[in-house]
Amino acid sequence: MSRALASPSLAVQRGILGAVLLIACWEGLARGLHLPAYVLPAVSDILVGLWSKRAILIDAAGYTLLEALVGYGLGCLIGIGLAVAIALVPALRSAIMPLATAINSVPVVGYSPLILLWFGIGVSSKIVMVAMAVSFTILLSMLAGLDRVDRRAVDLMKSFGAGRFGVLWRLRLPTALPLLLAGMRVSTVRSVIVAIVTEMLGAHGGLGWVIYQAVLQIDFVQVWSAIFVASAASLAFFGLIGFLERKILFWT
Amino acid sequence: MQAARLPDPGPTIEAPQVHPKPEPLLELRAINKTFGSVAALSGLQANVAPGEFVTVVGPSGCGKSTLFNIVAGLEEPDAGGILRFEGKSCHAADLLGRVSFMPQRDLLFPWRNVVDNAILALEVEGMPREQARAKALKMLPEFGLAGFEKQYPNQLSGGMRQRVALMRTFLFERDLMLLDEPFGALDALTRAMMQRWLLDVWQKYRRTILFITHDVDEAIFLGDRVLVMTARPGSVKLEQIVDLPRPRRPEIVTSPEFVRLKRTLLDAIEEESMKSFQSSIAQEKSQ
Amino acid sequence: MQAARLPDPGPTIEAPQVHPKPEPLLELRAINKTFGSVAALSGLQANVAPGEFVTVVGPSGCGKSTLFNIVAGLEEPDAGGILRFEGKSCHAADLLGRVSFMPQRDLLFPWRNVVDNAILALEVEGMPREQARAKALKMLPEFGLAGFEKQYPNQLSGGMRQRVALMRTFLFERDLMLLDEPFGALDALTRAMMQRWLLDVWQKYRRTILFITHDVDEAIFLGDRVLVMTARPGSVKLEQIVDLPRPRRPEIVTSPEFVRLKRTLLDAIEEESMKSFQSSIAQEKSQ
Amino acid sequence: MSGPAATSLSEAAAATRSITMPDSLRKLVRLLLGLAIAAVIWEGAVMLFGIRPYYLPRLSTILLAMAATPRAYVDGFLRTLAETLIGFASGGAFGVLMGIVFFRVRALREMIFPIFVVSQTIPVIAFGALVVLWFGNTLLAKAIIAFYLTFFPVTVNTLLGLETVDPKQVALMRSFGASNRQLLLRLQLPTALPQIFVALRLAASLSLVGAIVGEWFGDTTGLGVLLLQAMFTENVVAIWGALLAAALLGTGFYAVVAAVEQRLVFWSAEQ
Amino acid sequence: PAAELQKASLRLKWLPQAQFAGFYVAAAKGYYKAEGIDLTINPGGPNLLTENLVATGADTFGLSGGTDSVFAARDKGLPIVCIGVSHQITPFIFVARKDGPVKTIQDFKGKTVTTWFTGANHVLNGMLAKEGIKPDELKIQPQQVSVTPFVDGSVDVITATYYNEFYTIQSRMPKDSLKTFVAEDYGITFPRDTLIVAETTAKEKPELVKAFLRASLKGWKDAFSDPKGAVDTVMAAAPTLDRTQQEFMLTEVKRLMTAGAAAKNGMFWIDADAVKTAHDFFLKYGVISKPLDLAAAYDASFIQSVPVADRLP
Ligand SMILES: Nc1ncnc2c1ncn2[C@@H]1O[C@H](COP(=O)(O)OP(=O)(O)OP(=O)(O)O)[C@@H](O)[C@H]1O
Ligand SMILES: Nc1ncnc2c1ncn2[C@@H]1O[C@H](COP(=O)(O)OP(=O)(O)OP(=O)(O)O)[C@@H](O)[C@H]1O
Ligand SMILES: [Mg+2]
Ligand SMILES: [Mg+2]
Repeated sequence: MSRALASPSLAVQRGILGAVLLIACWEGLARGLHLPAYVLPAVSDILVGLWSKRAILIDAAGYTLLEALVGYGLGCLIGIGLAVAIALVPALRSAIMPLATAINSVPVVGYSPLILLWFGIGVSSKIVMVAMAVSFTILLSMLAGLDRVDRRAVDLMKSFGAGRFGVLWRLRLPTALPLLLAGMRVSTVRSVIVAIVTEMLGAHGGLGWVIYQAVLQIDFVQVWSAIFVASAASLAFFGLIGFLERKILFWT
Repeated sequence: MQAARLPDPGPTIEAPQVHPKPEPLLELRAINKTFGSVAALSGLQANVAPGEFVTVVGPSGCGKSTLFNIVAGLEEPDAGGILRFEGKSCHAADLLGRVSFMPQRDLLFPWRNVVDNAILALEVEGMPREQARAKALKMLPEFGLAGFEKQYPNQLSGGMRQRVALMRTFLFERDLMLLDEPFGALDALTRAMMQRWLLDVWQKYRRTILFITHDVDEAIFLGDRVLVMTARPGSVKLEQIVDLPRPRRPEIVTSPEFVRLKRTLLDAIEEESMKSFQSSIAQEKSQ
Repeated sequence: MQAARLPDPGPTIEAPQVHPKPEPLLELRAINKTFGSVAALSGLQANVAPGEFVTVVGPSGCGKSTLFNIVAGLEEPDAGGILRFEGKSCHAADLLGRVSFMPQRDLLFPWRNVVDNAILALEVEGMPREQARAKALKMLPEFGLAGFEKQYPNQLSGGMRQRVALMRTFLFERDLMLLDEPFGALDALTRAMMQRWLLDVWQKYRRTILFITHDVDEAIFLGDRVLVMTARPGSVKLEQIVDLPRPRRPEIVTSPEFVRLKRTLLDAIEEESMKSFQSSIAQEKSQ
Repeated sequence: MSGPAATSLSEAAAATRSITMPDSLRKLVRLLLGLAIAAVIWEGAVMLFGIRPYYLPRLSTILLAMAATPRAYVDGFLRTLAETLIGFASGGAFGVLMGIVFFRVRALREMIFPIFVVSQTIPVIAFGALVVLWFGNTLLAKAIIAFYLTFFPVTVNTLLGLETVDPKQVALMRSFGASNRQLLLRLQLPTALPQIFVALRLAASLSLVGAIVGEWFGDTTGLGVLLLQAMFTENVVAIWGALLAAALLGTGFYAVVAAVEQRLVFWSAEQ
Repeated sequence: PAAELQKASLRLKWLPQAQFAGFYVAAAKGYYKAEGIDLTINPGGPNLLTENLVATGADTFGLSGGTDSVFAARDKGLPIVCIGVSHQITPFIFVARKDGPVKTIQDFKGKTVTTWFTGANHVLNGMLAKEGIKPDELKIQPQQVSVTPFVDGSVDVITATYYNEFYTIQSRMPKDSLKTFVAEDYGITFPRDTLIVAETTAKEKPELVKAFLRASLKGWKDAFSDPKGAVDTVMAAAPTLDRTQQEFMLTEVKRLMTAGAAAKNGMFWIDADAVKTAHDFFLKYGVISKPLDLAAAYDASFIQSVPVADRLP
């Protein structure tokens, strides 16, 4: 606890130091080697571009984040729900797992023709894609967490007359939490990226759409501006879940 | 219990032994249990009458905890064994939730503090958390845990952890209690205090208690009857009735009856422990 | 050791006590340790001479395991305490790898079988695995574990786990051994056998041993000196020299000297245990 | 060796064999049966409800189409498999390594971990062109994209696993004088192994996704190429053919990783 | 001898299909080798920008999007030169249902029109502008991969290439139930599928460029004279393709490649007028920021070095 409380400032300092070093290298490389924008634009150029297009980018980010967050929430619910269902009814495992793996083995984009067909080109198709990508990660993490439980602790709970649900709620869920939250943390980034990629395949707006159009216009400064915004958004999202994780897992 | 009230110094009855009445609360016949190639229990036979305090001693690894797991409903005995509870034949699993069981390892949940670990069973039963907590808080001083209610298990000493586990078991009020070395990690006085307290509870509420211990003094001091188990595969070697008057005072341990009982039991245990070491050495030799 | 060889019945020396010579192996002065708001040790003072067998008793939660953690190098005492090992002042951390330590919980690794758990320390020292295994296999029968070398911890009984942990400690040969309730989960005979075996080892190799137990008989039977600790915050209340001749036979426990020593120790412990319960209850009242 | 011991041993062996053989067989049979049922349902549903082929073609049509050009699918399968394996192995190894480094060196973790997170927020599609620019149409280029998708979850879970090690066990190892390296190899990694495998199973799926997406940056063979080609010529039968092949590869690889996990992480969880 | 072969690569704008048959035929028949070039054909893909790869030197030659993308690239300072134009007329058409509400281009107003934002959008905008319709008067949506929304009627007008989507649509609904809108009917021509090289290549290795064009033209001539064989060659590279569709594609591609000025001047002819018209259009609508030096962007000297006879199919 004390470590978590004492170190953020130092951690943040180091994080900033790392970012500064990276940006310095990038800037140095781009400027030093006179890289043209279509290879790698300099950070300063990107930031200037970002500022000049801020209105468009903020709009697009809002759009993308909406898709990512809703899809993320949905994906978490589905993943947790399936894992819990498997935990309660073990027979479901052999039905759900191969199917989930098979579905997840194909890149989301592979489904885009179908998903776009079924859910249209608007927000809902992106949400579905994000939810699909997120739910698998969550399912795996949650299931592993639920399985990790000490068998004798389960026995103890049973001896108190706890049913499957009681064991799940009081023992298996708390045991699964660390892994679940790690899965949720990893999924944050993936949710944003899947939203963006899906947007690139057909959308009305969003960062992916901006990137797509910028690529066509060979405007790489704008491509990278959009990527910067996407990164910032994901980083914030990742940080938020990480923060919740530290709050919730006080005992580790 | 009738047998235990016989007038004469401790009659030593070789198992199997029959209690004609009252109807036993728990009856075990021909219980076997094997784990892969290890036979843990073989032909075990025992009765426990309602309200009786039975202590179990035996060499380490002879199957005591396995026996408890079966009675707690956590493991099924091998096919062929007979298990009867409250007069009805049943599967081990039917006993789940009907006996209060304290396992040998404390199994405290690291994300629950002392109080919340203690009220685990009450919560499972559906008691509102606040009510359960209030109940537990009242018991803390008796367990020497006052002031530690907010601590987490990793902040406790070994003996304190054991006391929390014990308290958790006590709060789960069932007619039959199974205690697996509950006082193993306690110092002499704390142990003595807990023993006295346990006897109080037992006499007040007439709960039936099955109690594993390695301390023969403790087995005699507490029990109506002491079961001595054979070396692995475990069965009951000896049922020693302890006919010392109750309430028993601490000084009783120096009384001649007590010492005689202790001698009998120690002899039986030593014989079995010896066997378990010899068989272990023989097995080594044969390889 | 000199003090322990005094001719007359157990002189009771109130701590602090000075051993003029030989140079103590381990010297602790003014050791404090607090965990947040809990003071575990306060002003603890003790010496251990080379080759001495010192047993430690005290109420549950008084800081015995904490003391061991410090001597094993796992926790630093609070600033101000003095720790000397082999005559040199040092930090606790300097003791890592120089004492063999058996923790109160067995801490077996679930992915290692019995033999591989036992040879853990040897592997850390760099001994080839096969050689270490051969060495461990030879010791299995002495620990009553023959035939169980391939079993995993979750297939063992509580006492067997403890014996594996004990064996792991013995295989790690260091001048100073710290044993935290090593025989807590063993039946009387296995315990007696292990005690005799421990004394053999100690006498043959003249290792220095610090031994925590809750069993006063065991403390006297094994020790050159018994340290009784006060209630939390722990310090040494009493250093009782045990001047019984060696080798000690099991019958010694009934000898008058033994009984007298036991009485003295029990009184001291009870006083402290009582305190710890009273303070615990007082704390409860004050809230 | 004494007679009875020998017989009991061989009996035990025979017993386990007679139990496990039909067991694994039964599993296989059940799997095949499950697949057969799924196939029949698919085929039947399409025929029964008259589902239009561009929504969902008949399974038999798809299988026939695949059988018509087996080489394309086999070559594609093998090529994608190779990319997936390279990406998985390198991503897994790098992920574990970085997990360890971050666990050990807190300063590095605080400096670099956020950059890892940022790196994961860059859509592959944005820098795929860069990869082609540097590595051309080589196997390596695709493997790098597979690697990129793989390493992050492994790092996160390795770190998590290493952090959940019981401090008491660490203390024990330290008291034996264990070096950091020994502590890592003998205690921390084994403890983290279950967690690492969760990520590796995820990585098995992700590396395949990476390989397939990597093939979209101008390649000639691979399941990704087949999928893309089918998608843009709207050859629904071929889309499903590629999807089926990818699903087969993905589930197979996942099953292998899961089987390895069962071998390595055999102990039940306990503190 | 092999040792003297010069390594080079051609980056296509998409995956192997009959649209690029000539290059595959030339490679298969060893025409590039005969010209001293060891040519690798690299397929394209979504989000791969041929201009970028050629500009950075990752590929020697590129078959890029079209005049529009060459303009955009030059406008952004990418050092590439167009050395030939493949499709002489606009390859896109806009398709509506005969029985639907859209009879004339004026009917686009208020309807849902889907198009690609990879160049086809400019064609659409041009046609609308010619008719005096503002883009915000209709619902222009990005077009997804599938034509199903159009077939199902949820989209009124869809964009198609002659050689791909139009075929797919026809396989779903009869050709005579479709109404098409052709850019050329509205006076708009956007030549597409441009062959490009880096400026440095054009300057330093003109012979290589010429040799490449000679071999490619030979390949295309062969492809058109033996379409079945050409489709075989393409399908050897991409076996899962649909043969009928590829044959259809080759026929359409031949039409596009030999239309307009190419009928007289041969394949890959750079029609300066068409280029100029397109340039002015893009400038007017702000697709490019400033007037471009067309002579520098489109260098006809290489294609002109090949005798006309060898350029005619
Ligand atoms: N899950 C299991 N798998 C395999 N063997 C087991 C299992 N549980 C117990 N055993 C074996 O059964 C025997 C009896 O174990 P049990 O725990 O009942 O002993 P115990 O009498 O409680 O011993 P202790 O006094 O040491 O706790 C031991 O030999 C042990 O190895
Ligand atoms: N990591 C910790 N954090 C907070 N408090 C701790 C920690 N470790 C020990 N304590 C406290 O220090 C005191 C002494 O604990 P210790 O384990 O040393 O007792 P002990 O004498 O070994 O008791 P036992 O005989 O029950 O094992 C206890 O009150 C305990 O709550
Ligand atoms: Mg036991
Ligand atoms: Mg302790």
